[in-house]
Parts: sequence; structure tokens; C-alpha cells
Amino acid sequence: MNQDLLEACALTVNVGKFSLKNIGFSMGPDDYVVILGPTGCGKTVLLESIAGLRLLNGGALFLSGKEITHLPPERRRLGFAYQDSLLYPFLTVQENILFGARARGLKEAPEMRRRMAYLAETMNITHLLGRYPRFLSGGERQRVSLARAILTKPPLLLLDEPLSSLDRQTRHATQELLREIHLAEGIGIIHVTHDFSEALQLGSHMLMLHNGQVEQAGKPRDIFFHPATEFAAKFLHGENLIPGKVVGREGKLWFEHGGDILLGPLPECCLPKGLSPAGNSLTMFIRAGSIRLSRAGEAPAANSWSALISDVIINSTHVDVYCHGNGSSWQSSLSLAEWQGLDLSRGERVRLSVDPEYLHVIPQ
Amino acid sequence: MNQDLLEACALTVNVGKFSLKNIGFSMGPDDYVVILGPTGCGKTVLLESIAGLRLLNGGALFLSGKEITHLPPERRRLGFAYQDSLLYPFLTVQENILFGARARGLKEAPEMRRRMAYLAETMNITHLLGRYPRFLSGGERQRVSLARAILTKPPLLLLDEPLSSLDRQTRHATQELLREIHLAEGIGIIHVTHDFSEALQLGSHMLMLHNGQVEQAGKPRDIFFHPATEFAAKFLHGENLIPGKVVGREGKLWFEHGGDILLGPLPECCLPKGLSPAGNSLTMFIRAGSIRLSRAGEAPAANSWSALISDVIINSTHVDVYCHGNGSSWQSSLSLAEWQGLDLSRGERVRLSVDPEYLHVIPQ
Amino acid sequence: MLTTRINIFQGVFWLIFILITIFLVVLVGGLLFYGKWAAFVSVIHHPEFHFAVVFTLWTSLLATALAAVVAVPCGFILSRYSFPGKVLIDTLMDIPIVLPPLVSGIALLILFGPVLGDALARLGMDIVFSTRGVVVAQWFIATPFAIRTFKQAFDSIDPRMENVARTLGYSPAGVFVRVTVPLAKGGILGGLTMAWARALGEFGATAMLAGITRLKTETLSVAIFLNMSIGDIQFAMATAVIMLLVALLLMIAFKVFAGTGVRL
Amino acid sequence: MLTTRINIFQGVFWLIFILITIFLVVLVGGLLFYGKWAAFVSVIHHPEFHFAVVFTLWTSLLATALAAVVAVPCGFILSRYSFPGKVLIDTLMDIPIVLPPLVSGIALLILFGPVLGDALARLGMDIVFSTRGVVVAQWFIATPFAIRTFKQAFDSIDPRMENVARTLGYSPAGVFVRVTVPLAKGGILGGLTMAWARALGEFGATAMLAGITRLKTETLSVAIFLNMSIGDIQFAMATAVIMLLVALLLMIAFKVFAGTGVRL
Amino acid sequence: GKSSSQPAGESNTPPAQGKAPLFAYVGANLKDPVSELAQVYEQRTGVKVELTFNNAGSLLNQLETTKKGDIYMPGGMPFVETAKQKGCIAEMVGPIAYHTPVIITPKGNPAKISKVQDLARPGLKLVIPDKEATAIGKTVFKTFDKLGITGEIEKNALTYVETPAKVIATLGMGQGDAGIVEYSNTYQNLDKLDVVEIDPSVNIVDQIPCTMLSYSDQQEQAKNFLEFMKEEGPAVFKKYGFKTEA
Ligand SMILES: Nc1ncnc2c1ncn2[C@@H]1O[C@H](COP(=O)(O)OP(=O)(O)OP(=O)(O)O)[C@@H](O)[C@H]1O
Ligand SMILES: Nc1ncnc2c1ncn2[C@@H]1O[C@H](COP(=O)(O)OP(=O)(O)OP(=O)(O)O)[C@@H](O)[C@H]1O
Ligand SMILES: [Mg+2]
Ligand SMILES: [Mg+2]
Repeated sequence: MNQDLLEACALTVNVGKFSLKNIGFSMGPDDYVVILGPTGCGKTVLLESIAGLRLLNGGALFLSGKEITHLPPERRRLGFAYQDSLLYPFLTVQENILFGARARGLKEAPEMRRRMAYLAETMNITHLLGRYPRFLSGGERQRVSLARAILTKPPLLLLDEPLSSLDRQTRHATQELLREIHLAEGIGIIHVTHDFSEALQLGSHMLMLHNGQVEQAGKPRDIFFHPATEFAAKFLHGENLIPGKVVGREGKLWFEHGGDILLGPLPECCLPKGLSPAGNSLTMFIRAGSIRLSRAGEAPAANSWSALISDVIINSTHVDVYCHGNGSSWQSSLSLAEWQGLDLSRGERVRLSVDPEYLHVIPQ
Repeated sequence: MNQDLLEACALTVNVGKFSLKNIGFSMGPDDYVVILGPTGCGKTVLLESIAGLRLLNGGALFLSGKEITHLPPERRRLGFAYQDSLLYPFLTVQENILFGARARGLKEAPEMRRRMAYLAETMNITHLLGRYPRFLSGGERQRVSLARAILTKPPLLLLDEPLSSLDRQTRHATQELLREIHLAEGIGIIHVTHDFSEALQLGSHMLMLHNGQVEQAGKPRDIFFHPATEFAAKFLHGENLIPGKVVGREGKLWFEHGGDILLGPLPECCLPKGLSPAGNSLTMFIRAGSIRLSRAGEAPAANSWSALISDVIINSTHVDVYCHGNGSSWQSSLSLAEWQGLDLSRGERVRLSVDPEYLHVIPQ
Repeated sequence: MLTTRINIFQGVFWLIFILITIFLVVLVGGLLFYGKWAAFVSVIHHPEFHFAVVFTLWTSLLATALAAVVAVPCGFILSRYSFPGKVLIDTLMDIPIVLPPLVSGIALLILFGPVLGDALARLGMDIVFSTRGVVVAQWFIATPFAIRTFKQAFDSIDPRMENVARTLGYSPAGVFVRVTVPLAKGGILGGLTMAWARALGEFGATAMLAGITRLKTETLSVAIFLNMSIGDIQFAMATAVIMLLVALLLMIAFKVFAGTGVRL
Repeated sequence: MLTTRINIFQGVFWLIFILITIFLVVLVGGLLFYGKWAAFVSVIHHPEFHFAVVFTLWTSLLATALAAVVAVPCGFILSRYSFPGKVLIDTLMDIPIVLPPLVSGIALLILFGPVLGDALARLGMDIVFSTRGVVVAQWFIATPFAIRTFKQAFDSIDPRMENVARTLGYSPAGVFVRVTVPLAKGGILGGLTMAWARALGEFGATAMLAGITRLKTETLSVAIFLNMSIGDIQFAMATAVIMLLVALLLMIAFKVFAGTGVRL
Repeated sequence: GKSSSQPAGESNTPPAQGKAPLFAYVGANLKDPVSELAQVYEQRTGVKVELTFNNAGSLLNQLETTKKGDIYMPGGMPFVETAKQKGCIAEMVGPIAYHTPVIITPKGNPAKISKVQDLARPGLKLVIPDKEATAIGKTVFKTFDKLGITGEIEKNALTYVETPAKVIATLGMGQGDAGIVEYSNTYQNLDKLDVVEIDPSVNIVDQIPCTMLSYSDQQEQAKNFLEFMKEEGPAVFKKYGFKTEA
């Protein structure tokens, strides 16, 4: 059995009126855990608790199999970066980055110097090394704070929205850096983010928090395409959430919406577990990218229905088409080229279709 | 002529070694200006200068036709929110929000109370009104800071990354609120952001800064699809930047890449202005969503070439396909459904094509 | 700090803290023990004592208020502006701390006597040997403590906090009252306490500038001195202890009321 | 503040600032003017003066160092921990400010005489009427100023700054030295200056606890007092002015060196 | 001698309203008798006498600096001499009373001191008022000089203090075997201390004078007060434990 890097058992933490309740998860050294959740759901508190900066009111923490529940933060040696960068104003950028090395008496060690130079280069802050933090912009500060947490190669990194004030390009470079640190140096990472693509691109494992509790945990892709609850689906910006119920026909299960639309047959995996679905009021979850849009002329087929285009929003990477049909709103995402090929515009009638593979049913 | 809300003429501001140089732009009350640029390019400094918080070293500012260059900030009455929320620790959330009303002696005015309640409701901070800022999470703080800036309906709002620490859902609601305030109340907004989709969805006008100067200004969509410089193209995450040159054939202009690929004919609008393009080394810019991908079997046509799939990344809204062909890397974005329909996988040969309409040439 | 376990570092800190607390308790205990009950009773019934209590309270409070009036702008300017010779002026403001009160008294006496005396007399504002002199002397001694503390409090404010208020419509004065002062509240209250305490215990400069005239310029400190001078140590100590208790009571009330004792 | 134009608010602040500066300059000028040149020369050549300068410097510096040793933990604990009776202890630590130095001296005399005297004598650590007494008295008077200022400096630190250092591998002691103290630097230096200045000017408690034995426990303040008592005001003023100049010089040097005068 | 001012007998005239008060600098240890005398004087003449107390040297500094006030009454002649040299004194009466050095010991006199020569006994711990800064110190050291025991006394000196009152406080705190104070200082503390008087044949006593300042702008009234002090002073001083004859 591969040993867990971090195991959190039933963590409970009270902060004022808020409390984290019964958080449990475990991760190996090759896991990159992303934590997602609405603001105020307890993400920062959770990271602080893991780092040892908050006293637990219950539960236990194990690092590489050793209990660290009562270990002070400096003996856990986890890398940690707060949401706001909190640089030391009395130290230059370089000294800030080397601050962790200094704790171990390695401030002058050549390997630390080399690593600092490498990190600064990658994050494009080499020209700032001699400056004091008050002369930095928000994004510059955030990168310095990240470099400071990473420098001494801690076994586990706890990062609270480390990329939130970076522009796309810098963010991309920093993501690459994180991925490399994770893969090449075998450092486990827990990364709080609000950005879905960040979560999808970086995370090997995802924890979704809600009101201080784990709402859903699993692979990011699984959660994105198979949210377990309506909250999760909505939170993940599930574009199409359609009420209806599941009916059995010809030995298979189908999803019925408004009497007119019958989607299916539903694959086993896309049904909520432990729940006899037939007859219950349920919600069908379809990502906008999974709904195919074609000209109205095409022949009606299974899992397809007709609708009117109500709005079109052209984004940088894709086009969002909003339609109205069968008493519901539908959203479909197309690539620019595809949209161009269809040559449609607002008000026209179209045919929407979905592959049963992309259907996902969640309890209401 | 519709009067400008804000006109900035040749602003110059020196901050330590950094300086904003010669920034000029103007906006009407129905403009929503987004400012984009890499970290440290001077976005915050620009907003501070407009708000009157930094002395100009040169240039002039006009608000609704009146010069405000030398007006102190409190007489400009622009709404302003810093990147980090900077709430007053000695005031509750409610008092923080009402702080601007208090300046005008309107703290108890029913319309301010009503507006505060409305803002708090929309931003989902009603339950926090009685708390002190130190008991808030990062995102909660950011929303309070935004509400504080908006409360008194200033003619112009200056927002520095106001949505950066919000989750998708909250961000969406807050975006809606900003849009509504902008449209219904006729408040001009200048909004610094790192998020392209935010820029595209909200902005009617965009200013891209680079090293303290305006790199490009215009409609967000124009800039996204027709960046004027290679820096802009790269910064906007232009997926395909292909070196080559423009050649004239049959009275039309074509773009030639590596001898094998000839794209065109190029429409007038997509060529760099004031530059005789023929023969020069130029860069072709094609967004990933504009490159169509089809199975290799299809017949070769104009503006199409063949390539091998090297990588596939499935995102929440779309699929990124990386290909290799004709000595270059190509990236194409497809909707999930489209990708599903093609039934391709890594290593397979495909045909890439692009509509000449989406071609855009920039100087190298 | 977060760990429940007390480590060596915290242990040493607590040890010193507890030792000092015990030291002070024993010290006050010694004063109380040394004093005789009879002396306390007679002090409390003495009309001179009543006068001194009331007189000391109002002069020291007035002096503290005046000190604040001066210290707020001085602390603010020393904190926010740079100008040539700043270090010099900054240090100049420490003078009343450095000078032995006696010398401060002489310096004030020179200033308000030979130098400004006539002008002030014409205005009917005699300071030398008057109750005004008491306030001036206490003010002079207390002010630098307030300046130093206020400056430090203003120093620790993020100027962007003030910027935000400007954009919300506050004039510089409004910002100062609504933002700067509340943000510096802890420091300001601390400085005021310190200044008041110092004014209360002040003796040397007061005696020099205002003289020690019974029932006119007699503060508690002066009363203690006088009783000591005629060898009536019992009476002096009793006065001191009562003064101490009153001061402590007032300070505790002030702290509880103003919420500085409780760390927010 | 950002506007170049000076408005009323800033005007009033600057006015007060400038008035006070002028006031202090005139005051010091008065002292200088009042003294006679001959007195300065004779003071400077006086061996007793030489002794007093050296003696005062080392005792006051030692007292300040000891004050810091006590004030750092006390300020830190008052700033970071909550416990029942905190306001009480917080106020207890202000006692030496409130008490007239004379009374402080008596209290110390009681403590180190009848109460602890024998024990200390057995340890060969006599405090009463010894040079040690001078240091103790100065320390006692200076410490509360340091405690108050340090507490305020510690108060204004974001505890998350310290948290980050913990995760970077610093023990609580390491965090304190590497993060808390540097962050509180401005306040600590200010407090030290204040404590030192106070120790320098201290007279009453020193005279009581250590006596005023010439060439043994004679600080500059004592020398000034003695000369004043004889009525030799020239000599006293000359001593005071020289002491003042030396103190100002040292403080300016300290501020420039430690960089507190310059706002970062 | 008799001055040209109104005789003290005029004291039964009704209180004259609106007369400017006299301002007097008085040695702090003379507080009680002088306060009473001032009160009596005010009752008699209607002229208020404002008293400011401090040690004699500080008073001299004050009056010299401000060049104000009418009466200076330090605890000893040396200050009057200094003040005269500086031209501050216009007229002097007295002695009103005497400053007589006495030896005090803790209750029970554990060191068995019976005469001033005993203070030279090796190993004694003495608390002595400073010989330059205090009047009493000055005079008692003249006595020591006369007896030739100054060296031994200085060896025995535990500490010097700046007022006689502090000698009492110090002894009261259990420090030292004997001290020198002024006779009147013992008045409040007889329950705690024993007094050993110095043989008048060797003791040198100081006079307590009352002087009028040359700055006085009410010379007549001030002279009147001086007369009053001369007449009534000794009795009141005696009441407060001062010696009124050498
Ligand atoms: N007080 C200052 N003194 C000197 N240089 C400064 C100061 N403040 C900012 N700078 C520099 O000015 C440049 C612009 O800063 P600014 O804060 O405007 O960047 P920004 O565009 O807001 O970046 P970000 O997106 O990271 O917030 C940066 O390079 C920064 O290092
Ligand atoms: N010191 C505190 N005292 C009381 N409540 C607190 C404190 N700190 C945070 N909270 C509350 O605890 C909850 C969780 O806070 P936390 O900072 O962990 O949120 P978060 O998930 O990090 O949110 P965000 O994405 O906005 O940063 C919030 O509702 C917040 O209001
Ligand atoms: Mg957070
Ligand atoms: Mg910024």
C-alpha cells in the first residue's frame, strides 16, 4: 500500500460562529489536491488547521503516517502561503524568499541560492529581488509569497489562492512551475482556488467544501461532470439543470422532462447512488459543451429536441448559445469555427441533441 | 456630441523607478472600460491617479468636461476599491458600507439604508452586516469593499480586481450587479481585471497596459481577435502565433507559412495598418476556437492542412486539441459534443482548416 | 500564539512578567504596610487634602487635554512628513523627558518670567506662581510622552486606508477624525494614560514654575513633598498611597471604558 | 497625504507644530542665554562633572537595557494574552509613572531596606545607598514607559505575519526575534529612547534609594540638584545645558543610526 | 532695628480691603509655623501673605529668576549671605528662631550614642545631610571640624541626603545607626526616634532670619511683616518645636 502523505480524520475546528465539521480526506505524495468552495466556506481555515496554525477542536492529522495533530507548525514544516501575501516589510524580496532557509541556517547555502534564482527566474521576479515589498504591485507580491513557501521543498504545500492576482500569462508560467515542483520533486500540494480551469488542469483530486463540510470529493473531472448534489452542480456553473423524473422503459431507465423530452437510456454511472430513482423528482445535469446544436432542418433523432435561439455570447475560446425550448432554457457551447459553420443567428430555430453518455442525474 | 464622462490626456506618473507614461483615453457614461495588463504594468497606479490619490507628473484629467487634475480626491467623488479590500477594522460591515454616506451626512438616510440592504442582498453579505472585518473571509471582505465603493452612486467607479477572490457563482452575481449599476444607474466603470471572460463579458471598451504605457485600446472583442502587437497577442493567450510572410497573388494578399501553407485571401481589416505588408516577416494570429478540426479523410481544401494530434486536454466547457503539422504546433478548441462526434484520439492524423475571416496578421 | 503547551520561550516571558507583577504588588504592599491607619484617616479628613485632590485632578486632566491638543498634530506631522532637520525637531521634542524636572521648571520660569512675563501680565495671563503655572508645567512634562506615542501609532497606519476615505468623500480633516484617529486609538489612549500619569506625579517643574502655595498651587505631589519636608513622613506616605489608589482606579475605569485593556 | 496645496486642517497642524518647535527652541535658548560662559568652562573642567557624566551614562544605559529586558516580555504578554485581572496588572505596571519619584524612592527603600535588605546583604548585593541603587531606581522609573510603548508596538502586528514564520520553521522564540521584534522595531526604538531619556533625567527616586553621595552615586541630575540647592544656579544651569546637549546628540545619533527618524 | 514703617501695633486696624498681598518665599521645613503666622497677620492687617515653599536654594533661584516677591525666609544664614551678595536682600530681621543640629538614632538608641564624639566611633553607619546643599549639613560639619572628627565621620557616612527630612525617613526605614537633623524635624517623629542633643558648647547653631527682598514693590507692607515676624515669630516657632534661643 502506498503510504499516505497526509491523512485528515474528522477534523473539527471552531472559529467564532463558524465551524469546520468532520473534514476527512487523505492524499499521497503524488496527489495534487484542489479545494473549491464558495467564499466563506472555510477553505482558509482548513489550510490553517492543517498547517498547525489553528487548534483543532476534534479529529487528527497524520503526515507520512506520523501523527502531527499536536505538533506545532514549525515542526510540521509544511509550506504555506496566505491568500494575501503577507511579506515581511523589513526584508527585501530576496530575503523574504530566503526566510525559510534562514530558519534552518541555510541562508547562505549555495543550493538555496540556486533554487531562489531558479524560482525567481521562473516567476519573473528576478528584477525585483533587491526591492522592498512596499514597492511591489499586487501580483508581484503574490509571486514572492509563493516563492517563499516553495523554497525549502517542504513535503506538502498549502496554497491559498496562489494565482488569484496574476495575469493569464504569469499564471500559466506559475502553474507550470507548480506542476513541475509537484511532479519532479514529489511535493504534495493542496491548492485553494476559485478558478475551474485551474482546478481541472492542476488537480488530481478535488475537495469541494460547503458551509464547513465536504460537499463532494473525488477526481476533478468526475466532480465536474458528475456532481453529486444540486449545490455542487450549481456551484460548478452547471449550465443546464433540468427538473424531471426518471422512468423505466424497455428495461432501461430514461429521464423524462415536461412530457415531451425523453433522454436516455441512462448509463448506470450517471445515476445517484443508493437511491431508487424511478418516479422521484430529480434534476438532469448537462454541461453546455455536451449539448450539440444543429440547424433545425436536420431530421429529429433520439435525444434531440427543437428550440429557439434566444441569445448568443461570443467568448474568446468559445461561443455560448442560449436557447428556449420545451418550457426550459438550454445553453450550448460551441467552438467559434463550428458556430461560424452553422451560420445561425438569434431567433432562428435549431435542433439540440445530447449523447446519453453525457447525461447525469442528481437528486433534487 | 455626447459629452465624455472621463477624459485622460497624456497622464504621466512617476512612482519610484516605475512610471506611467503618456496615458490618454476617454470614456462616456455608458462605457464600461476594462483595463488589462500583466502584473506590475501600472494598473493600480493608473486608478489611483484617476482617483486623485497620486500626484500627476504630467497630463490632465477631465470629468464631465471639468478639469479635475488638481482636485483633491474627496472633491472628485469617484468610487474606488483597492485590490486588497482595506476595510476599517473599527467599523462593522454595515458601518463600513455606509462610510461614504456618512461623509455626506446621509448615514441615516432611508435611501442609503435601502441601497445598502439591496447591495448586501445582491452580494450575499446580509448575514455579515453586524460583524467586524477581522471575522470575514477573503471573498467576504472583497464584497464589502465593493459595496462600500458603490453605495453613494458615484458618477464613475474605479475597481481594482474587484472579483478576484470570489467564487464563480458569487462572481457571476456580482458581475450582474455591476452591469446593472452601469446600465440602470448610468455609472461609468473602470475595472481592472486579469480574467479575459470578465473583460469580454463586461467591457465595452478595453485598455491594455504594458510597462506603464497603453499597448492597445479598443473594443474588447476587437482586441481579442485583432491584437495589434505580438505582446498583445501573447498576453491575450493567443494560442496560434505562426511566423511567415504576406505574399501577393492574383491581386490578393495571402499569408505564407513554411512554403507549404498558404492562407487567404486576407481581408483588409486583418492586416496591420500603415505597413506595406508584402515581403515582411510577420506573424499570423489565429484563435484556437477558429481552427476547425476534421478527420483526415476529408478532401484537402483551401485554407486547410494536415497535422497529427499530439495532446488533448478536456476542460469543463471545451476540449483543447494540440496538433503538430508543417513544422508548427497548432491548437484547436472544440466543444465537448463536437469532439465526441469526431471520435479521435492522440496520435491520429487530422485536417485543420480556418476561415479566412478569422485570420489576423500582426507585425513581428 | 496557538499552541497550548508553554515552551521555554513563553515560560521565560511569563516568568519575568509574573516576577514584575509580584515585585509591584510587594512594593505597593510595602507602602500600604508602612503607612499607619491613623494617618490615612487623618489625611482623608484634612481639608488641604481635599483641595489637593480636586486641584490635582482638574489640573492634570486639563494638562493632559492640552498635551493631546499639541501632541496630535506634532505626532502626525512627525509621522507623515519628511523635511530637512526632521530628526533634530523630533529629538527637540524629547527635551522635557531628558531634562530633570527641576531644570525644566527653571527653563519655564525663565521663559514665562523675564522673557514673556510682562507681555503675559498685560494680558492678565500670569503664569509664574499661579494655578496656570501648574497646568503649564504638567503640560510641558507630559506632552513629549504623548507626542512620541501618538507618532508611533500614526506610523503603523496603512496610508491606503486613508486614501480610501478620501475617495469616499472625506476631506483630510475628515479622514483624520474618522479614520486616522480610530485606527490609532489604542496608541492614543495609551499615550494619554501615560501623559496623565506623568502629569499626576509631576513635582519638580510645578514647584519651580508655580511655586508651592498652600491651597493655591498645591497638587498631591506637592503636598507629599511638603509633608516630607517637615518630617511628617506618615502623612506623606498616606497621601501618596491614597493618590496612587485613586489614580489606579481612574486608569482602570478609563481602560475598561475605552476598551484598551481588552485586546480586540 | 497627497495634495500639494496645504488646506486649513494641515495648516492648523503645521501651525501648532511650528509653534511648539519655536517654543522649545526659545526654551533651550533661554537656558543657554541665561547660563554664563565662564560657568560652562568651569563646569567642563570640574572633576566631579566628569565623574557624573560617565557615571550617568553607564547607569542610565544599563537601566535602559534592564528596562528593555523586562518590558519586552511584559509588553508582549499584555499584548497577546488574555487572562483574568489583566486590566489590573496592566495598570499596576503604570504605577512608577503615577507615583512622584520621591515616593517611588521611599517605596523602593522600604522594599530593599527592611524587606529584602538582609537577604541582599548576605548575597553581597546591597542596593540601598550603592551605585546598584542608582541603576535600580532609574530602571524602576524607566520601565513602565518601555512596557507601554512595546505593548502598543506588539499590538499593531498582524498575527498572521507570525503564523507564516511558524510554517517556515521558526519556533515561537525564533518568530519573536525574527519577525515580531523587527515589525515592532519603530515602537521599540521609540520606547527605548523614551526610557533612556527618563532614566537620564531621573532624580527623586535615585536620591532616595541611592543617596547623593558625591563621587559615588552622583548622577548629572543629582549634581544639578545639589548645585541648585546651594543656590549656585549658574553652575546648575551650565551642567543641565551640557547634559541636554550630550543627550540630544546621542539621541540624534541613535535615531539616524537606527533609522527611526526617517519614515520608511 | 526699628524701621520707619508703621508699628506692629497697627495690627488691630480693621482688615483693609483691596490691599495687594505679600508674596513670601519660605523654606519648606518652616511651613507650619510660618503658615500660622501668615494667617494671624492676615487677620490683623487684612493683608494676605502668599507663601510658597521649597528648599532654600530653589527659592533663591526662583526669586532671582523672576525678580518678584517681597519676603525671603530660608532656613539658614548662608542663603541670606548668598542672596545679599547677589543684591536681592533689602532688609533683614531675626533670628526668629534657631536651626540646631541634633543627633537622632532609632528608637532605643541601639548604637548607644550619647555625645557627638561618639559618631566618630569606627563601624557606625551615619546618615548625614549634604554638607553643601543643606544648611544643617553646613553647620554640623563646622562642629565636626572644630572637634577634628571630620575624617572619621566621612568614613562612617553611609550616605548623604539632600534634606534633613530624608535622614528621618532613611533611619525610619532601618538604615543606619544615627543621623543628623534639625531639632524641629524631630517634633513629628518622637515616637520612632530618639534624640541626642549636641553639647551646646561645641554645637554651632544657625539662625532663621526673615528678609525683605529688594524687588519688593510694597516695601512698607513688607517691612511691616518683618516687624510682625520679629515680634510674634519666636513664640509660634517654639510651639512647632523650634528652638528660639541658642
Ligand atoms: N510605492 C512604490 N514605489 C516604487 N515602485 C512602486 C510602488 N508601487 C508600485 N510600484 C511599482 O510600480 C509598478 C506598477 O505597480 P502597480 O501596482 O500599478 O501594478 P499593477 O498593474 O496594479 O499590478 P498587479 O496586477 O500585480 O496589481 C510595479 O512594477 C511596482 O513594482
Ligand atoms: N477569526 C474569525 N472569527 C470568526 N469567524 C471567522 C474568523 N475568520 C473567518 N471566519 C468566518 O469563517 C468562515 C470561513 O472563513 P474562511 O476564511 O476559511 O473562508 P474561505 O473559504 O477561505 O473564503 P474565501 O474564499 O472568501 O477566502 C467565514 O464565514 C468567516 O466569516
Ligand atoms: Mg480564504
Ligand atoms: Mg494592482
